[in-house]
Amino acid sequence: MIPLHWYLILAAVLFLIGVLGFFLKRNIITLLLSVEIMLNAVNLTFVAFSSQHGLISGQIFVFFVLVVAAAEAAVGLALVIAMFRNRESLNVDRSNLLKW
Amino acid sequence: MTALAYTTLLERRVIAFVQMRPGPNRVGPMGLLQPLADGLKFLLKEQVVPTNANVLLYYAAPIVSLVPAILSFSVIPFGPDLKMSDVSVSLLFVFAITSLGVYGIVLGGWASNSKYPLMGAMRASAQMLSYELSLTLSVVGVLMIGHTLSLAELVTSQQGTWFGFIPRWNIFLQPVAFIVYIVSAVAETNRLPFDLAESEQELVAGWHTEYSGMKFAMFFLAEYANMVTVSSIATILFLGGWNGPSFGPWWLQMALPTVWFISKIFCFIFAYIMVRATVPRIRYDQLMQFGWKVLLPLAVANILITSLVVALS
Amino acid sequence: MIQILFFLFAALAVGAAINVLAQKHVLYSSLALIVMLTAVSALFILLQAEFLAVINVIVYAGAIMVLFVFVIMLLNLPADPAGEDGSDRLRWLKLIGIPLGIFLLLMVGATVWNVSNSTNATQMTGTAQAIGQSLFTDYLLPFELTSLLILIALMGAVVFAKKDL
Amino acid sequence: MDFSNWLWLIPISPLLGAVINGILGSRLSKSVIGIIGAGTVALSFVISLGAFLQMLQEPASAMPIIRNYFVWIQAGEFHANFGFLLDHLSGLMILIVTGVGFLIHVYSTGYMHDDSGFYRFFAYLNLFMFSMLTLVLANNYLLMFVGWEGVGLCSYLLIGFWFGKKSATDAGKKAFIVNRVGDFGFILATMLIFWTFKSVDYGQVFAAAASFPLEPLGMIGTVTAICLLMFVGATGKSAQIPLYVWLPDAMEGPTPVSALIHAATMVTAGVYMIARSASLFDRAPGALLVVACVGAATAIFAASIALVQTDIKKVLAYSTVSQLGYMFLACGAGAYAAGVFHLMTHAFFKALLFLGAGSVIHGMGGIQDIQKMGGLRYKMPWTFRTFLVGTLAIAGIPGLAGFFSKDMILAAVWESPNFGHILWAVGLLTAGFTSFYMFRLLILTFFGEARYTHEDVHHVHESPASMLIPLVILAIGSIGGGYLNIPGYLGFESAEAASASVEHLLMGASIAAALTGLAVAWLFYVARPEWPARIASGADALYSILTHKFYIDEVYDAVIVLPLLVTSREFLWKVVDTLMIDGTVNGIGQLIRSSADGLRHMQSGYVRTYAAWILAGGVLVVAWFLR
Repeated sequence: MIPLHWYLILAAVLFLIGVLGFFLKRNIITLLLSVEIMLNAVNLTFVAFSSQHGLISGQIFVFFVLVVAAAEAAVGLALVIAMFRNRESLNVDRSNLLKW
Repeated sequence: MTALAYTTLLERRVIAFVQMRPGPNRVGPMGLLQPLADGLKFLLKEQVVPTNANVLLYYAAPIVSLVPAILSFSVIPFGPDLKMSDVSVSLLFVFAITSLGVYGIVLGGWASNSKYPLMGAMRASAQMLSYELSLTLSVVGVLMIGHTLSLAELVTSQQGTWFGFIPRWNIFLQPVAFIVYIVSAVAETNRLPFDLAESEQELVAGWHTEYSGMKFAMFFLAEYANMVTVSSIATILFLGGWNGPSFGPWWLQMALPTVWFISKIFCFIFAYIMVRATVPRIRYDQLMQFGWKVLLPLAVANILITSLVVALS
Repeated sequence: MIQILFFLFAALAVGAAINVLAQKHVLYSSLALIVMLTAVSALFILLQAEFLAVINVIVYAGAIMVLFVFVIMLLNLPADPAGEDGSDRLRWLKLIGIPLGIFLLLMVGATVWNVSNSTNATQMTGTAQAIGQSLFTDYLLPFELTSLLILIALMGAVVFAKKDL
Repeated sequence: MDFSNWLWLIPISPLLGAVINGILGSRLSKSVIGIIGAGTVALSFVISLGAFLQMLQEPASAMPIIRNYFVWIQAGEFHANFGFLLDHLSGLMILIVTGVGFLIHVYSTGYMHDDSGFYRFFAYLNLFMFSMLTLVLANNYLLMFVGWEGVGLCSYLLIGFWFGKKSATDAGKKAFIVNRVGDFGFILATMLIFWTFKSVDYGQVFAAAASFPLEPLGMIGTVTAICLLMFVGATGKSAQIPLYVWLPDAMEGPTPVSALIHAATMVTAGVYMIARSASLFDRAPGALLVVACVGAATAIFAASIALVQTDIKKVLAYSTVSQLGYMFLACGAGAYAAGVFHLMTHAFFKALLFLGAGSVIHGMGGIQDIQKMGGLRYKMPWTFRTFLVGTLAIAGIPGLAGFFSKDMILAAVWESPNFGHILWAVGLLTAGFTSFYMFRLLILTFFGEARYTHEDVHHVHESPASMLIPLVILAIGSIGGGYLNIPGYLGFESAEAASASVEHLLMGASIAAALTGLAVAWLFYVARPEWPARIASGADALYSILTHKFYIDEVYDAVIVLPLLVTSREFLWKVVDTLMIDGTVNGIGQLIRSSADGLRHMQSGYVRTYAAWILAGGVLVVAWFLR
C-alpha cells in the first residue's frame, strides 16, 4: 500500500512543472500543454483522495475535469489556428494588443 | 504473427480468385511458403531514410503503430481458459489501446517529411477520430444488454439458445449496432472502401509511402493485427465469442471453443477481403459525411432505443 | 512490487513532464505529454480507478492529444526559434513567478504533511458501474451541464477556426 | 346524456375558441373565425340548456350540483378546489350569459366585419365568455375572483380595442383602475371570509354563516364588514356610486362589447355576487341598507344625467348604471329574486337597445349624436321596431318584460322595513325619468325630420341579417321574458306578500310614472319642440350641472388624481428618484469607474502577467487555508 503522501507530493511536483511551463515558455501550444499537465496533477490528487476515503465523488470530479479539458483543448486549438493565421507566430508575448 | 502473415496470403489468393487470376502459387504448395519469402525479403531490404526526415520519429512510428495493435491481443479471450489477462474493463482497454495506434500513422506521415505521407496521415487521423465515435457508441447497446465491460463476461452472457436453435447472440438483439460496428470497424482499420489514407491512385501509398523493408512490414502487420482485433471484438460482442456446439471426446471439447472463435474471426476476415475485392472506394467528403451524418446518429438512436427497452423491461 | 511500480510510473510521469518543457519542438512536447498521461493512467490503476484510467487514455491520449498533434501538423510549425524573447518587461515575472511557485509547492507540501494518513477501511474500486451510478443520480445536473459546455465549446471552436463564416 | 358531467366544457369551450382565434386567427378567414367564435359559445349554450333542463328535474335534495375537478390551492389550512356549482341561480345566469353572448357573437360577425382586428376581437370576446362563466359557475369565492379579474381584464382589452384612439385607451385604463379599487374590496372580503369561516367554499361558508347571530342595524360586526367589502367590489364591477365613472367612458369600445359586457353580463356580476351571498347579507341588515341606499341613489342620479345626454350610447350607458342601481335597490330590500329577475329582463332589453344603437351607428356611418339623427324610422324599419320594443320594455309599459321586474322591485322596496317608502319614492321617480329619457332617445332618433346632412352621412342603410336576427330574438325575449316565473323558480323566501290592494296601487303608480315620462317626452320633442331649450335656459345652473354629469369627473380629478400627480412629481420623482435612487446608481458607477481607472494598469496584455496574478491569488488562497 502506498501512502497518500507520495501521491500528493507527486501531484504537487507535476503541478509545479505545469506552472513553470506556463511561465517560462512562450509557445502558446506549450502553454496549453502545461495546462494539461496541471489538470492531470489535479486529477491525480482527486483520485488519490477518492481511493483514500473510499468515496466515488473524487473520480466523478475527474470526469468533469476531463470534459473541461476537452472543451478547453478544442477552443484553445481553434484559437491557436486563428492566431497563427493572423500573425504567423505562436509567441504569446507578441499578441499583447488587448490591454488598456 | 505467423497467422497475421498468412492472412496476407489469404487475402492475395482470394482477391486473385475474385479477379480470376492465379495469385501467388509458386513458392511452396499453393504458395504456402510465400509469406516466409516475403518476410525474408523485408528483412534483407536496404534501410532507406528520406533526406529531410525526422529520423527519430521516422524510426519510432512503425513501432508505435505495431505495439498497441499487438498489445490489444492481451485481453482478448480466445477460449474459456485461453486468455492472457482479464481486466474488468477489458473492452475499454482494447479501445484505449487501439486509439493510440493512430499516433503511429500520424508520426510516420509527418516524420517522412513528404507531401503524400503527410496528406495520408492527416486523412487517416481525421478518419480514425471520426469513426472511433460511432465504433464506441455502437458497442454501448450491447453493453447495456450484457451489463459488463469484461469481454469474457460478455461471452458468457451470450451462452444458450432461444427456442433451442437460435443462438443467444447479440447480433439478433442489436442488428443496427452490428451494422454500424462493422462499417466503422472497416473505416477504423483503413480498409477498402474507406482506405482514403493510402489510396494508391491519389496518394501513392499514403502515410507509408516513404517506408520500406522491415519498417514497412511492421505497418503492414499492424494493419492486419488491427483487423484481427476488431474482428475478434465483433465476434465477442455480437457472435457469442467462443460459444458453439460442443461434442466429441474431452480433448475435442477442450479445443472446440477456440476453434469456433477462430472460425468466426476467419469469417470476418474473409468478409473484409471480399469487401475489398468488390466495393469501390468512396470520396473523402462522402466518407466524412457518412461517418458524422449517418453512422453517428444511427448509433445514438440505437442507444436511445436500447436504453428505452432495457428500462421498460 | 506495488512500490516499485509506483516509483517507476512516478519517475516516468515527472520525467515526461519535464521533457514537455525541455523540448524545443512542440511535437516532441506533445509526445512527451502523451507519455506522461499514460503514466498517470497507470497510477490510476494502482489506485483502483481502472475505469478512469482507461477513460483517461481514451479521452486524453486518444482524442485531445491527437487534436494537438493534428493541429501542429496542420500548421507545420517550425521549432521554437532560440533566443526570441518576448520583451524585457516580462523578466520580472521570472523573478517573482519562480519563488511564488516554489512557495506554493512548499505550502502544498506542508498541507500534505498535515493530512492524516489514516487509511480508510472501506476498499473501493472505481468500476464503471459505481461511477455511472453516482454520475447519473447524485451528479445528474452537473453531468447534463457538461454536455452543454461541450456543445458550446464545439460551436466556439468552429467559429474561431473557420476562415470566414 | 348526463349534462352535469359536462359542466366543465361550458367555460372551456369558449376558452378553446379564444386560444384558436388568438393564436391562429391571423391566418384564418373571417368566416372561419366567426364560426369558431360563435360556435364555441353556441356549444356552451347547448350544454347549459341541457344542464339547466336536467337540473329542473332533479329533486331538491340533489341541489346544488357540485363538481370538483381538482385541488387548486393547498397551503396549510387553506384549501381551494377548482370546482363548479350548478344551482337555480347559476343555471339562470349561465343561460343568460351564453344565450345573450351567442346572439351578440352572431351580431358581431356582421358589425365588426370590416375591422382589421376581427380575430383579435373574437379572441377577446371568447376569453370574456370563459371568464364570465367561470365567475358564475365557481363554487368558491377564490375561483369567482379569478373570473372576476378575468372579466375585468377582457373589459379593459375590449374597451381599448381600438387602441389607436387615445380616448379609447384612456377609457380602458380608467375602467381598469377604477375596477381595481373595487377588486381590492372583494379580495379583502375573501380574506376576511377565510379568516372568519376557515373556508372559501360557498357551501361551508353559508352553512357556517347560518349559525352566526344576526347583527342588528347599526352594528358593524364581522359579517357586516364582509358584506360591505364585497359591496365595494360590486360597486366597482357594477358601476355604482362612487365607482360608476368608468362605465360611461367604456362606451368607447365597439358597440357589441357595450351590449355584452357593459350592459348584459359583466356589470351584473356585482348583483350576482350579492344574490349568491344572500345568506351572508341576510345576517347583516346594516349592509343591506347601505346596498339599498347606494342603489337608489345611483338609480336616480344616473337617470337624471341621462336626461340631457346627446350621445346615443352615453344615454344607454347612464341608463344601465341607473338600472343596475335598481337591481341593487332590490337586493338591498332583501328581494334578491326580484333583483335577479330584473337582471335577466334587463339583459334582454338593454342588450337589444345597445345592439339597436349599434345598428343605428353602423347605418349612420359612425355618428353617435342623436341631435344629428332623426327620421330613421323609414330607413331602418327593423331596427326601429326592435328598438321600440326595447324602449317600451325598459320604460315599464305593462305587458313587456321590464314592467314585471320593475313592479316587483318597487313592491318589494315598499315592503322593506327600513326607509322603505322613501326608497320606493326614489325608485318611482327614477322610473319616470327612465321613461322620459328613453322616449326622448327614441323620438330624436327615429321620428321627425332627418337632421343629418348628406356630407355627414352618405348612405343610411339597414343593417345585414346577421345583425338583425339577434335583434329580433332579443326583442322576443324582451317581450316574453317577463312572463317567466323567475322569482318563484329562484325560490328565495320573498318578503311577506303585501295585500292585493296595496299591490295594485303600487302597480298603478309605476304605470302612471312610465306613462308620465312618455307623455312629457312626447310633449317636449313632438308637440312643443321649443320647450326643452326654454327650460334649459330657464334652469341654467341645473342644466349645466346635469350636462356636466354633476362634475363628478372633475371632482375626482381635483380630489384624488391631482394630489397623486403632484406628490408623484414633486416628491417621488424629484426627491426620491432623481436624488436618492439616481444618486446611488450614479455614485456606484462613479466609484467603479475611478477604481477601474487605477486597476486597469494590471491589464498589460501579456498572458503570463495574467497568469502571475492568478498564481498570486492561488497562493493567497492556500495561505489563507494554511493559516
